[in-house]
Amino acid sequence: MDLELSREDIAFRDGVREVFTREIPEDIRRRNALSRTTHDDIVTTQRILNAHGLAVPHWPVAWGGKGWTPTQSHIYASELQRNSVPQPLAFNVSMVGPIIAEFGSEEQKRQFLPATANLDIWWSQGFSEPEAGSDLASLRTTARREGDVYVLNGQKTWTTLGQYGDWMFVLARTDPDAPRKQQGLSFLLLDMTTPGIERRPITLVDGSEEVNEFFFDNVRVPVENLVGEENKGWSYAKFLLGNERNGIAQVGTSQRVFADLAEAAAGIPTESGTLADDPQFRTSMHSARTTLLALEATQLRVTGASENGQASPVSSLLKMEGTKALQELSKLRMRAAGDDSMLLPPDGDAGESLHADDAATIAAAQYLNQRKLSIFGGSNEIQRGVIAKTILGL
Amino acid sequence: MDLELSREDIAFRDGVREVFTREIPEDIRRRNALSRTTHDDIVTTQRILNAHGLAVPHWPVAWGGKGWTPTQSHIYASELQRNSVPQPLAFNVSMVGPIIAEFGSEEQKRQFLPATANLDIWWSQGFSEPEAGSDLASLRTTARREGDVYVLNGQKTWTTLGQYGDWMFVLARTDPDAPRKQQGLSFLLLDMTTPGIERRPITLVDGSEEVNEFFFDNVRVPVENLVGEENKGWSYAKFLLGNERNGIAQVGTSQRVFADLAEAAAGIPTESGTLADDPQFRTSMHSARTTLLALEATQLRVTGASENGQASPVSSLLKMEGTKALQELSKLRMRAAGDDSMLLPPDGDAGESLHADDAATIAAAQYLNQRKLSIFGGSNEIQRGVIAKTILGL
Amino acid sequence: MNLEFNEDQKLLFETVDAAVGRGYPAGARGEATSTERGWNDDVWNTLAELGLTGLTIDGDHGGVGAGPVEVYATLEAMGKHAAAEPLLDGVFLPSWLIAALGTEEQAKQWLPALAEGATTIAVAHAEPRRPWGSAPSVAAAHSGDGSVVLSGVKAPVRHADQASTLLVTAVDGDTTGVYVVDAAAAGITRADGRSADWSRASQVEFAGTPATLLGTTGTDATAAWHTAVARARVAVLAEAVGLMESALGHTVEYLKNRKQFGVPLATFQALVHRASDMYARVELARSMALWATATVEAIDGGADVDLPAIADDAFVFVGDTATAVAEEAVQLHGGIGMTYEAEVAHHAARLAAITESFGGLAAARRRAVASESALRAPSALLNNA
Amino acid sequence: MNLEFNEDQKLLFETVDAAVGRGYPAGARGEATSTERGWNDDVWNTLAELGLTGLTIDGDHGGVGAGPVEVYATLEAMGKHAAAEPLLDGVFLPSWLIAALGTEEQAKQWLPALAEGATTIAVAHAEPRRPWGSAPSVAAAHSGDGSVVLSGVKAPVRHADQASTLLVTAVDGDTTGVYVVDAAAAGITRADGRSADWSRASQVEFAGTPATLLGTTGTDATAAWHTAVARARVAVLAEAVGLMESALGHTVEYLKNRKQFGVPLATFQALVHRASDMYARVELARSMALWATATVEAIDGGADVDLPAIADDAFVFVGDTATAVAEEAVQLHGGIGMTYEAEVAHHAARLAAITESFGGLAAARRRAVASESALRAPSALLNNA
Repeated sequence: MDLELSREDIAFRDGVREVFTREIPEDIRRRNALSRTTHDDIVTTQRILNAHGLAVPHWPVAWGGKGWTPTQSHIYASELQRNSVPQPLAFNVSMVGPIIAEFGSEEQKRQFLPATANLDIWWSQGFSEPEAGSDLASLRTTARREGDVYVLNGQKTWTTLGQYGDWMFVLARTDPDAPRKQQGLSFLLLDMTTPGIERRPITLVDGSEEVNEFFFDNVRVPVENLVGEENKGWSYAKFLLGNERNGIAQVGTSQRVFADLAEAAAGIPTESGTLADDPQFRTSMHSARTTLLALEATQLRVTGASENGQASPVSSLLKMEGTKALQELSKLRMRAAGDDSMLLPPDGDAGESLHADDAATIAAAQYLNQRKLSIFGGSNEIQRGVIAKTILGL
Repeated sequence: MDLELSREDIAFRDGVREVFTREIPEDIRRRNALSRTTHDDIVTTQRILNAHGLAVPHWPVAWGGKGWTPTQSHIYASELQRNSVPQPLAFNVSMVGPIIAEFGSEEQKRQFLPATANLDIWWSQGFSEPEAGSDLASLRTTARREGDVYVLNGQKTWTTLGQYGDWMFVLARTDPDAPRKQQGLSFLLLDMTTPGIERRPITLVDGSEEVNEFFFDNVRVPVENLVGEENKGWSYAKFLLGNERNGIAQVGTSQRVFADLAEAAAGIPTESGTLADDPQFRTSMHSARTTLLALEATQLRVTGASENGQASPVSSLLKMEGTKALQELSKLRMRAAGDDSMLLPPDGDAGESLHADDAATIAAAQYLNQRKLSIFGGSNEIQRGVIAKTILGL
Repeated sequence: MNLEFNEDQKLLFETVDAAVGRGYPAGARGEATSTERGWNDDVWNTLAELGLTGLTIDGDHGGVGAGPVEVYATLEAMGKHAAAEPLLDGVFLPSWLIAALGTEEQAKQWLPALAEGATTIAVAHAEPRRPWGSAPSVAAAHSGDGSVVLSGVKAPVRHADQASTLLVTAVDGDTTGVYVVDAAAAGITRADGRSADWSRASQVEFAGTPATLLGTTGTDATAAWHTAVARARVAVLAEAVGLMESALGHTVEYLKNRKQFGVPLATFQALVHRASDMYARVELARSMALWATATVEAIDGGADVDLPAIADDAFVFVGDTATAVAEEAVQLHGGIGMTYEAEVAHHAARLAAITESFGGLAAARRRAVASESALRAPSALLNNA
Repeated sequence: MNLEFNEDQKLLFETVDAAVGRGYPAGARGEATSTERGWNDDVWNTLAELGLTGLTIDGDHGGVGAGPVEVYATLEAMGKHAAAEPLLDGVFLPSWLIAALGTEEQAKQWLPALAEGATTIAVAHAEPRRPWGSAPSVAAAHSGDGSVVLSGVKAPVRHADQASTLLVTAVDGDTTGVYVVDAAAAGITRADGRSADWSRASQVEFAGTPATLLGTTGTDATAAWHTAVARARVAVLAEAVGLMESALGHTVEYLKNRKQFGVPLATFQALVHRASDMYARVELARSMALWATATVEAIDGGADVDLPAIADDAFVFVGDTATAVAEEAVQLHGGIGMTYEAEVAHHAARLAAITESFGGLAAARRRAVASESALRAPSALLNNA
């Protein structure tokens, strides 16, 4: 065993860290740490990363990928999170990009991949529907072929950051008579300027407007925007879910939140000292700390195993326990702030806080917002089911 | 609302407390606090209680009952537990006694009730079977009528303290062809000296020998030992389960364990003081303390409501949360003892401890033994099901 | 020995439940908190007509002089509908402070207006990054003409934007006092915002703002302040119980009605067992809140009990439960439970705001664990040691 | 960067797994611990033949000089079968103490016998009601002839009944030392009992018992003692991981095979989800134990890390998990899981014994929370701050 990065890996880490800390403007990273990242922050960041070859490192090398080792991928994801760099837009770099690169036509690759890598196109995800959150096989949105277009009707929801979307990748039912529900779905690329699309923003409990509903009323999609084969959409979507999801446990993010909170605690007065001396707080922090060590060690095991060519079935575990740890930290942050977390600017999360302590001000809203971590992207209940089925054989 | 006992209730409490603390020998109560109660302790205690009219207060007045108010019943159960008095044998006073009093013949009442109250007969419970722990409807033990006897064949298990049993009340299948599994069961009284009975003791994880298995091989039970009607046994068993179970949350016991541990803590040294100063310990104790307050308040609500003639559906809650609290305390006791809980006398729980601190010595074994609280008498899983069905309508 | 409502209290609960329920159909909390006032005026007027704004004010000052159990019944009903009207913050707590500290003249000046529902008073104690239990940093200074002026910052001040008057804690040398300040007084700068539960809160800055001491000069108000706040901290738990019961109810209905993979969610035993655990927790929390309420009643009847310590114990227990129940209610709803339009989202937000009110849960636990009562054998009955 | 076994370590795990597995069919732990010796002699001999009794002893003294990862692999395999042979208590820990503190002469006297598996040595440090981290109360006195005698009580001393020799911590004035005592020496009174996990333990009383200091007079052994114990505390977590994995495995099999209400328990989703949570916890605990092991290896390679602090962190995390997993394994088995005949009962008992070993979990958490590292940002890699 070996708990040290090799000299090469350290050089690699220092290289990406240099870009993350020197090239990405500090105010962008500060806003990201306070969950106030703007549209422009995301675009600016991704274009800088792309300019340094760091936006789409996991794509095929022909389209900008880097052919990294698993350890390098791990370091990259970890450093992004630890340095509070806004993640390259997942819909672009982790979802539609790899799908187009794998299953798209040459024409589609040329048209979309460079623009997707550089965030010249902002993609939205059109998978979930009101009656099919975790159960994609039950999707109802239809795409009826009429000559050289598909006519799209239906509804998509939980579309994160869909308000900025230039294009959307949509899973829609092209064969309503398919014998199994999983069959008959197709993967379509939809220009959001097409007539017949209506958006309804969904405000979340903390006031954030990050998800949306979309309604399609006879929206016409040219057949050349079908990816791969008709009625094979399910297998493309599954390709995504099977993709190794680096950084899914968000350990780097949790490490940063931990460090920020530990630092803040020394400046938060209690009746008899500071929060940093408070045994309750220290106990909770120690528990968070050991959990993060165990999570990072689990990631190292997974990374190490994939260096040896083995696949690991523990991504459900990492998703579930990693997000749980981050949620616990967000609760701890709120408890540390107390009353100070109960005065937000009137317009929700967009403005500056009323007094100077940003992290305390947003702590309660952030705690509420982070409830989503155990729901979106495969709820903990879904993850438990996956573990039971695929690992325990139950 | 009113958080005080009335003058009459105080007088009542002082009366029972006087019997519990003056009449029940202190060494018996000390052994009970250390889970070293012997057969003789239980018999001695119950006979003293019976002599003072305190063994079977919930029976019909004609057979020794006291016709108490719900508050008096609550006080009685609480004081028994708080003073570490061995409970009157539940199989006698809470199970077979009330069944015979309600459904038995006059002959059965005369034969059994006084002897049952005075523990001249020690009863065992013959309900559970290996394939039907929580699922009594699936019982397989048969009682085939042959002239004036039932011939009993089958197996019973989890028979607590069955090694001392003079008689056993048995639920057995008299009609194997009944359309519903719940039908066709009968309630029989079995003299344990009858030929054909074999006992196998079951040792528990902590070494205690408190449960047993019994095997019946053509055991002949006179028909006059049938209680009530043939094939109606299920409804008699259900009568028991519906009976209000005073003290089911064992709050009095937990209060005593808490007080003992708090007192002990001041004498348990840590590197820098005593356990009583340790913030971790104090936090756990504070949590236990507030839980016990909430549990006792819940009991007071139930008692208050039954004074007003209302039945309460919360006995599942009290069983589940009350035993959970007691289990937590047993874990806390083990943690407080540390290494000191890892040296038991070689013959298990029967002898005296090797050094003077009895409570620390038995703490780990006791912790292990108390795992049973969330399993026996209706597991927590069964209780959750009951809550879902009867209270939440799920 | 009894922890039940009496018939009048039951009737009170039912009355508030019905009246508030009419004003709070699904989605109403979001609407109410986004009005200019921050709550529903019609509901407020109804509450005033029912005499609830005078609940904690004695008959001599225009109220009905009810006790803590009536406060509990009222606030549990408010919580049940996630109602936003600031009965506790804007009326009950100020009335307790005025009754405890004010002169008879001051009581006459403020209590009748509160009892009528004609006005609300905001209590300003919290200060940025200052522990709730510490003396305030806002300072009272005496000017030449004998008048008093305040300087310093208070935040968050709940519902300050609608209050006619502020009760402000401040120090005069070594003495802590509660000061009455007209909301329109000179030298006040107010920045309005919202709490995480969407109710209104403000930062209020005082710069030589004219103020009047509540009560008589020379008396330290700390003990009376802590007692009144402890009373409020017990009272807010009733609202928490109402919120939790409602969150559980919505969750159970959702499990019954919502289908996934072609069957109702109630088919999934893992979810059902968690709902059962929620139920058990809510009932224990209800017992704790009722017990703390009965303890306050006993104290009013002369019992010698440390009210702030009781309030800490109950606040910690109910607060922990509130957090767990809110999290489970949202989780069992899935994405829907995260949205502003979902009832349980508002329940969760309000429950979070309650746990961080009055200095917050962590500080309450810190005090409770340090208290010598932490290791005292528990007994819910006061005369049954 | 790598937390995997290498090929040799994998082979070692598989070898021990197979060898111990043969000696430990279902029910075997109960049988082994109830023999006169307290473990299975055949298994012990096999372990010795495989060289495992010499695992931690260097080549010069008859061992193979393996490192912490080999210890981990061996003990995880032992834990997997709930094996009772005292490799850690009776050989590894004494060998670390002798290597760290002993003179070359002493090393020659004791290590080869240990390496052969011909004897075990019991380490006697715990004292009734004395915190593990405090200096011992057992005192070393010098008699006129220059020899040393010990007086005082040690308990529990694991496997003292079978040991040929005891290593006893004692104070000589202000200096703490580790003393070698012949098990048959004069002035020893031993009362034998058992631990909650059914393995043997004793109370050992010394009254003027002749003893020899391990190492050289005048050197305080406290630091070396804590380091060796920290090594043992990390090592025992490997056994805990093996036990937990096995408890989970038995639970999964039980859910698959056991029927209730006419269907397999695995039909009940509430139980299945809890098994999934158990799995997640076990894997995190395994990662923590592996990480702590790799840290010990790095320390052996010269890394500057505070081993006792790492041991506390890992012990607390894995210990909490062990408790939760043991409780769930028993609970999901129902009554059967409570019985001496059930495999999971022995897993639970041994896991409880592990959490209370070496001073216990509460003391470890107390130290860890007080340590300045409690608020230090975590990083599993040593050169990746």
